[in-house]
Amino acid sequence: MESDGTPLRPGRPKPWNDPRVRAVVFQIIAALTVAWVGWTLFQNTISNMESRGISTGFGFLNSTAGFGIIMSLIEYDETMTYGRTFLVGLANTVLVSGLGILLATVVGFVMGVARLSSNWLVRKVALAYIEIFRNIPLLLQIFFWYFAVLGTLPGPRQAVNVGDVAFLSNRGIVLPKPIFEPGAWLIGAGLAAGLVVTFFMARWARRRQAATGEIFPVLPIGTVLILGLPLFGYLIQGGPVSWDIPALGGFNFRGGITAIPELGALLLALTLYTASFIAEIVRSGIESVSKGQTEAALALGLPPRRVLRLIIIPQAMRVIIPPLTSQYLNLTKNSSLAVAIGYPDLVNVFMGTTLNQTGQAVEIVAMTMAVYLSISLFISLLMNLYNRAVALKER
Amino acid sequence: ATLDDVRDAGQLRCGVSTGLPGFSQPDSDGNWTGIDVDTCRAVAAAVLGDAEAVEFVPLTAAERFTALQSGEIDMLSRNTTWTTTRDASLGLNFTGTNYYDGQGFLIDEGLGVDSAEQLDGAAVCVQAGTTTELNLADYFRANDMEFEAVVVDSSEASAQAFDNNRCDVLTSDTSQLAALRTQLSDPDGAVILPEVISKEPLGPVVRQGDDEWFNVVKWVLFGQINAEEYGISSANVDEMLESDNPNVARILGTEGNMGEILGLDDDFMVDVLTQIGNYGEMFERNVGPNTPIGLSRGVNELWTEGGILYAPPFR
Amino acid sequence: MAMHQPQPDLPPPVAERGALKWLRENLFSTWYNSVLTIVVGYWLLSTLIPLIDWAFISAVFNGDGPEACAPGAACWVFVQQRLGFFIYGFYPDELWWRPNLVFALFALAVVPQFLPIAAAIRKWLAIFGLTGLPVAAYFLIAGGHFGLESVDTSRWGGLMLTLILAYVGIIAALPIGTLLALGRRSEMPIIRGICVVFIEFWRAVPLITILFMASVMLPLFLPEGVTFDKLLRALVGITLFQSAYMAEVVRGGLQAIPKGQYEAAEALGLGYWRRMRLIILPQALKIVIPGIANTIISLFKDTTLVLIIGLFDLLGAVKSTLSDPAWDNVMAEGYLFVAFCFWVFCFGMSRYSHRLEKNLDTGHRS
Amino acid sequence: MIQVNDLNKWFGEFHVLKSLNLSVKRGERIVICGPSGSGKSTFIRCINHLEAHQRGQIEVDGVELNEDLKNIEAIRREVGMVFQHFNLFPHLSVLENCLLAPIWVRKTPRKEAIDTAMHYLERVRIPEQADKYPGQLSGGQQQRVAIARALCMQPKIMLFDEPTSALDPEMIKEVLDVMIELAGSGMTMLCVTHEMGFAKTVADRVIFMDGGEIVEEAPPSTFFSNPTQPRTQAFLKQILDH
Amino acid sequence: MIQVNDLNKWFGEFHVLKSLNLSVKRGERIVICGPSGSGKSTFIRCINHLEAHQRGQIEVDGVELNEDLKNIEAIRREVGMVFQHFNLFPHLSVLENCLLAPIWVRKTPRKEAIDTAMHYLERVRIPEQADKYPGQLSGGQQQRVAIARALCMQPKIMLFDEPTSALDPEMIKEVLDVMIELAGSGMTMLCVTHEMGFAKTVADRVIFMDGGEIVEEAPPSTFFSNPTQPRTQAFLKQILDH
Ligand SMILES: Nc1ncnc2c1ncn2[C@@H]1O[C@H](COP(=O)(O)OP(=O)(O)OP(=O)(O)O)[C@@H](O)[C@H]1O
Ligand SMILES: Nc1ncnc2c1ncn2[C@@H]1O[C@H](COP(=O)(O)OP(=O)(O)OP(=O)(O)O)[C@@H](O)[C@H]1O
Ligand SMILES: [Mg+2]
Ligand SMILES: [Mg+2]
Repeated sequence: MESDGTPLRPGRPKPWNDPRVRAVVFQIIAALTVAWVGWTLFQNTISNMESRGISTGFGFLNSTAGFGIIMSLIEYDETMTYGRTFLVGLANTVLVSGLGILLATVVGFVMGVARLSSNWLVRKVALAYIEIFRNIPLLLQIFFWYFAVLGTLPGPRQAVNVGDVAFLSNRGIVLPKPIFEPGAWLIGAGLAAGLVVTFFMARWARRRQAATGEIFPVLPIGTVLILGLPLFGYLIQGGPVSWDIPALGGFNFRGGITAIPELGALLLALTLYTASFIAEIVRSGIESVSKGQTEAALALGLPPRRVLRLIIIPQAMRVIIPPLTSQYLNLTKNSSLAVAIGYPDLVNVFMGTTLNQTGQAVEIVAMTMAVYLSISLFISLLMNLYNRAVALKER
Repeated sequence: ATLDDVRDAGQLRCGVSTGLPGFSQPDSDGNWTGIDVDTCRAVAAAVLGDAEAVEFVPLTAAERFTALQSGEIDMLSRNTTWTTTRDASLGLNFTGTNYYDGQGFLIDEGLGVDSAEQLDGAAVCVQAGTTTELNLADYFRANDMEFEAVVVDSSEASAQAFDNNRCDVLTSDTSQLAALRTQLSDPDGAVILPEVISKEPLGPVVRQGDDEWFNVVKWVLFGQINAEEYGISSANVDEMLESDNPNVARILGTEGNMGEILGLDDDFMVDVLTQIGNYGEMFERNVGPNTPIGLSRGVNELWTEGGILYAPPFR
Repeated sequence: MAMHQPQPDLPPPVAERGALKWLRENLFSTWYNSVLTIVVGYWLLSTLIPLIDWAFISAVFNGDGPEACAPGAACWVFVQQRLGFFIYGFYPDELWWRPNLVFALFALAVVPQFLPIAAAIRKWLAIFGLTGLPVAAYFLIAGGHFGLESVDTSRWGGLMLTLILAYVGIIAALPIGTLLALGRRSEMPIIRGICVVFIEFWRAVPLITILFMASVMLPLFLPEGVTFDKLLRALVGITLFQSAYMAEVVRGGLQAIPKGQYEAAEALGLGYWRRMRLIILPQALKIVIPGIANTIISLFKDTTLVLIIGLFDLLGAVKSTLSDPAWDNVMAEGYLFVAFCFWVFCFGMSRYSHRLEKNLDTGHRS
Repeated sequence: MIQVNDLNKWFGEFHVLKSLNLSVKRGERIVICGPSGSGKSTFIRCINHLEAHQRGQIEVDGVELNEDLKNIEAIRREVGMVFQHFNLFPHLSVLENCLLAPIWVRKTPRKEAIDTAMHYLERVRIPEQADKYPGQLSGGQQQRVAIARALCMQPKIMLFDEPTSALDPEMIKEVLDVMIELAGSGMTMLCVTHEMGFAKTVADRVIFMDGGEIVEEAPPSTFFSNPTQPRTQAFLKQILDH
Repeated sequence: MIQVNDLNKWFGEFHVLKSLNLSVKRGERIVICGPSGSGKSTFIRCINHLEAHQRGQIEVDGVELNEDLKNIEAIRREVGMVFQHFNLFPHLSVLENCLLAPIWVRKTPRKEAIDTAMHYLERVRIPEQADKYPGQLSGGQQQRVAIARALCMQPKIMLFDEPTSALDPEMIKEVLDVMIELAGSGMTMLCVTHEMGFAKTVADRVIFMDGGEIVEEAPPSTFFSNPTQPRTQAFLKQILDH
């Protein structure tokens, strides 16, 4: 060919037929559209807020709130600020989501395993549970538990009395509250010692197994230590804990710790609803481990419970964890339905009462959404890390 | 401007309560009744000539200001207390008072409580996002008592919670308490305690910065009060049109240009009065002694009758 | 060596046959299984029997009012008396024939999908259900055209509203989600970025905050004077929310299509959109039918949240009548009724998706 | 028909195709062979722009192949391609597979398209399978459908990328038969294959590629009996032994 | 070593194994063959109780196999098994796969277990892959790991269930080599396979099963040259033709 040193290049297409040009133009248009929409919304909001005399900024967070909140994990009274109400709401959201995740995981795993039980009755009961609970809207389930079930509990005067120390009524569950007296440090010390000893015992057991092959029952002995040492401390000090036992006084129980019924209903509904999804995830996770794996492990002489722990669970977990995480996320988001029954979560306290008292809708809604966004991003991050750690090595 | 928007839409969007007997309550066909609802209708009658040209937007207490601020509704008539903060920093304007109220407590008779001072430790049901919520905290703090606030999002829900014994006391404006009591399964078993712990002037609200609309809403209510003062009612509007009394003539637009300067027709009050009636009629019809709510006029009587209703003159 | 005689098949030993075997294998295979069976069985009987008695045997189904009900038994009279409100909300009584007609059309489009009818008819009915039905339903229910009296959306309610929300949401969420999924797999970084941010945002925030924004804050973001119907806004909120979920489901399907399919389509000269429409999406969507069904079911359940922004859907309608003092303590009945309605729809949909999955399976190995 | 000048292609840093030159006349049948990874697939995929090249020119039927979408479309209409793994559309019946491109790309009326499709399905000897789905056919049948599908566009050129290498031995023959018949009908063909019998029977020229270059190019008679390059000799030795 | 008397098994109504009798001495190498579905797999899976039998007796190394968990575990410790599809644990490295059972079942100290494992990995000629994961190995390598894993328990008996039938031809040889070497070391082996070359080389006896019965049992020399039963003849004809 007539090669005069300049390399032959494919001819340039007409710009309007060049996919690269098209892509660039298309993307610029898209970016401009999005930017324009964003900018217009922003402009509208600013000008609307101005023309309607709505004040802007986060200064309101330092003003006094002046309203009461029925349940707070951190110290709160009505003389504190709106910033504080944000934290109270956030803490309550975290509490109900955390407990919900814990309980839903337990119930979900139990039900998922029950679905695979060799017992026909158990299998069918689990199936019925799953099919019923995941096909009914969560909000309805919350109402059901709150109004139709917990609502029928007796009043405080007729409360269900558990040994004169705990009471169940439509004001919630009241439990004795421990008050630690001077010697109580030993109980804490006992607990700490139990944990530390168990930790080192586990390490020691692993090393000993590596060295001699002997298997040491860490779990039962650890449990005994963790429970026993604090008890021992308690006895030695002659019972340095006094209990603030709730008693009916005036209108309600005084003293003790109260778990309000809103929390109970929300927790029940969130747990049972989410657990029905988790059960299916667990079931399919376990089923995804092929039968050959169990057979191979059995053929090696491993006893069934070790097969479960060493072979099935580690493999099932890879399948289970990603959808499980999104269930956790859903549960956290769904906890915002608290607003329907008045549990003081973030949406209820902050996007409800605080917004209403201050009128700073844009700031408050933005803060609330930012909280959920960060939770979601954080969980995704953890999940990606986990996924990378357990990804199967393939060719 | 809102006035033009309303005229263009041919409809007034008015924020009301999701359900409070006597103030705003839908029946099972979705027809709304109540004094707050009539206040909306009166404005619609004045602006559009048709009291039915209203779209009622039911709002919870927590949503109401946002809805008004954002322009979701043209006016809010939802037993809303007039306070400094709301008037100043929320960007809202109260146009007057259609019911003077005060906060009280409703309690189960069986508990044997006869004063609010005995409420130490009680669980109190209260509606979210209300001044009630704030007054409650103030009152208990002032009296050095403890309480547990069971916060619910609507007044019906608060009545329901009280009925279910979720709380010992229900607190709200006394008029609302009277209304809510009718919803209880045993209305006679509950009593309203004598203490009134706050001033609660309730009235319609509009957005700040639209003075024309502000004036319209304000003067429709003043017009109804003046009408009662001068004895004009839905029954006798037609006769009154002939009246020589210059005050009456100015109200009904047969003399002067009161409507025109407000941006309305001069006879706007005729529409209001024929379709809704004067303030007294509105009161009697919705919350008066002959209704299930059974409230007496009390301070909501005209100033000439010993009450505090005092509307500026049409002039 | 002698000729080997095949041995006859023997029946299995007794313990391997019949009900006995079934019982032994399924209920009493080990000692702890037996204990489990007895405990669970006892618990079931002791809860179910009173429940069935309450709900069916001693329950009152017919009557004219609260007086008809008996204590300690379900009072279905309540549901029966208020059924009109539960189904139509505030929709004017004399116009009920309009939603009824829509329900009938809906049934016409949906029911044959479960029946063994010629596939072509099913297909046309399905197409009608997805295109003609929503349009017809809008004109019928909203009115205002063709001499039909117009009925404001604020009067729509009950089951009718629930179905409208769900149906429109489903019809809109699938295409939007598909577009988002295509965008997320696009080679153009800006398009991809926009889609990722959009999807992740909607997936991260709770639906009720979105509904709250849509119902009371929207006018703040729009130019002065621009407004939409409240119902429409709720619908847009729900749809966008579920589109983001749908997008992730569809993306999973797109990823599962082998590269060869793209190449073969390209080699035949099909352009991007045709490639997607004719080759990739039909396969991808089929793969993710279970995921789509799950998203649709959760959309259906999520419609109940409009209650929080003051729309009277089925749950809202029932809940609002529960405070009627005339009816004492019919809470459980009311909620069970709603639960039953939702359950029937959701369970039906999940069964249908299983069926569809099987029907569409053309047995491809590749 | 096809004119390739100084074709170069890189995958990232990796130079896959190095200054290829080739000119194919109408009705010519070319077989391309070479060791795995030598760039054979990449080369023929460049010809209908499934891969973009970075330097050099490709002209197909007088149209230059560049990024111009119009040109690409025009060329793809004239060039049929058959893949190693068939790549039939599993959700469409055999007939629908064959109708798709004529209807949507050539805008042929459906009736007419069906006639053409049945004609080609007969030619590949599976008219009776028209209403089945690809998943229900054997590999050999699937590949024949793939050939019919490409033919339905009535292309001027056919590209084959190892059309028989994913098949069981019994099925290879049925596909090769169809290809031989096609070659007999005067179609311009570019075929990557290791079936040397096929090459001997139908090829006008055999091209041997290695390391991204065309190492040898000759009529089959010379190619097999008298290869000039040592790399070709080594390759032939290995492949014919097998 | 293994004593099987009148073994019968049903799957539901289906009688899979019909009165099997077999006695295997220490160091004997038995090959089991027969058409698909004849119950070969089921039979050897009965021997380490992966399947329960319903009638008859199995005694392994003097221990009777019944529902007693202690006996089952004892027998499984002494019987190694290699599956058709390897069944390696994908979440554990090759070495961990080999350590698992010695550590958790035999309670061997880890160091010692590693030495044994490396010894057997060397014997199957892949010591260098010890730290890879099963997914990173070829089929043949995986099967060799599976053999090493079973050997690490130092079993008295090895069961093989078609260990080569999921492998590509080149890999079959590497696995068979390992098995032949193992046979040479005097291990008692029961092997289901269709590799007749293997059977001829190492088997002491060949057992032919059909329809759940042992139809013929003979040393390989007689079995292949002089089968007595027509069913065996038919089977051999078919398999050797292939
Ligand atoms: N998309 C790609 N990205 C990067 N490298 C690629 C890509 N496709 C192919 N290659 C590399 O380019 C080289 C040539 O690939 P090509 O598929 O053309 O070879 P081939 O001659 O067809 O081989 P085979 O006979 O195995 O099909 C190979 O080394 C391959 O790894
Ligand atoms: N778990 C089971 N349940 C019911 N039937 C089974 C089960 N496992 C195997 N079978 C049946 O038992 C018969 C024997 O199966 P087995 O796997 O032992 O045959 P095989 O001789 O190993 O055949 P192949 O050479 O195909 O592996 C077959 O008909 C099979 O379908
Ligand atoms: Mg190739
Ligand atoms: Mg087998």
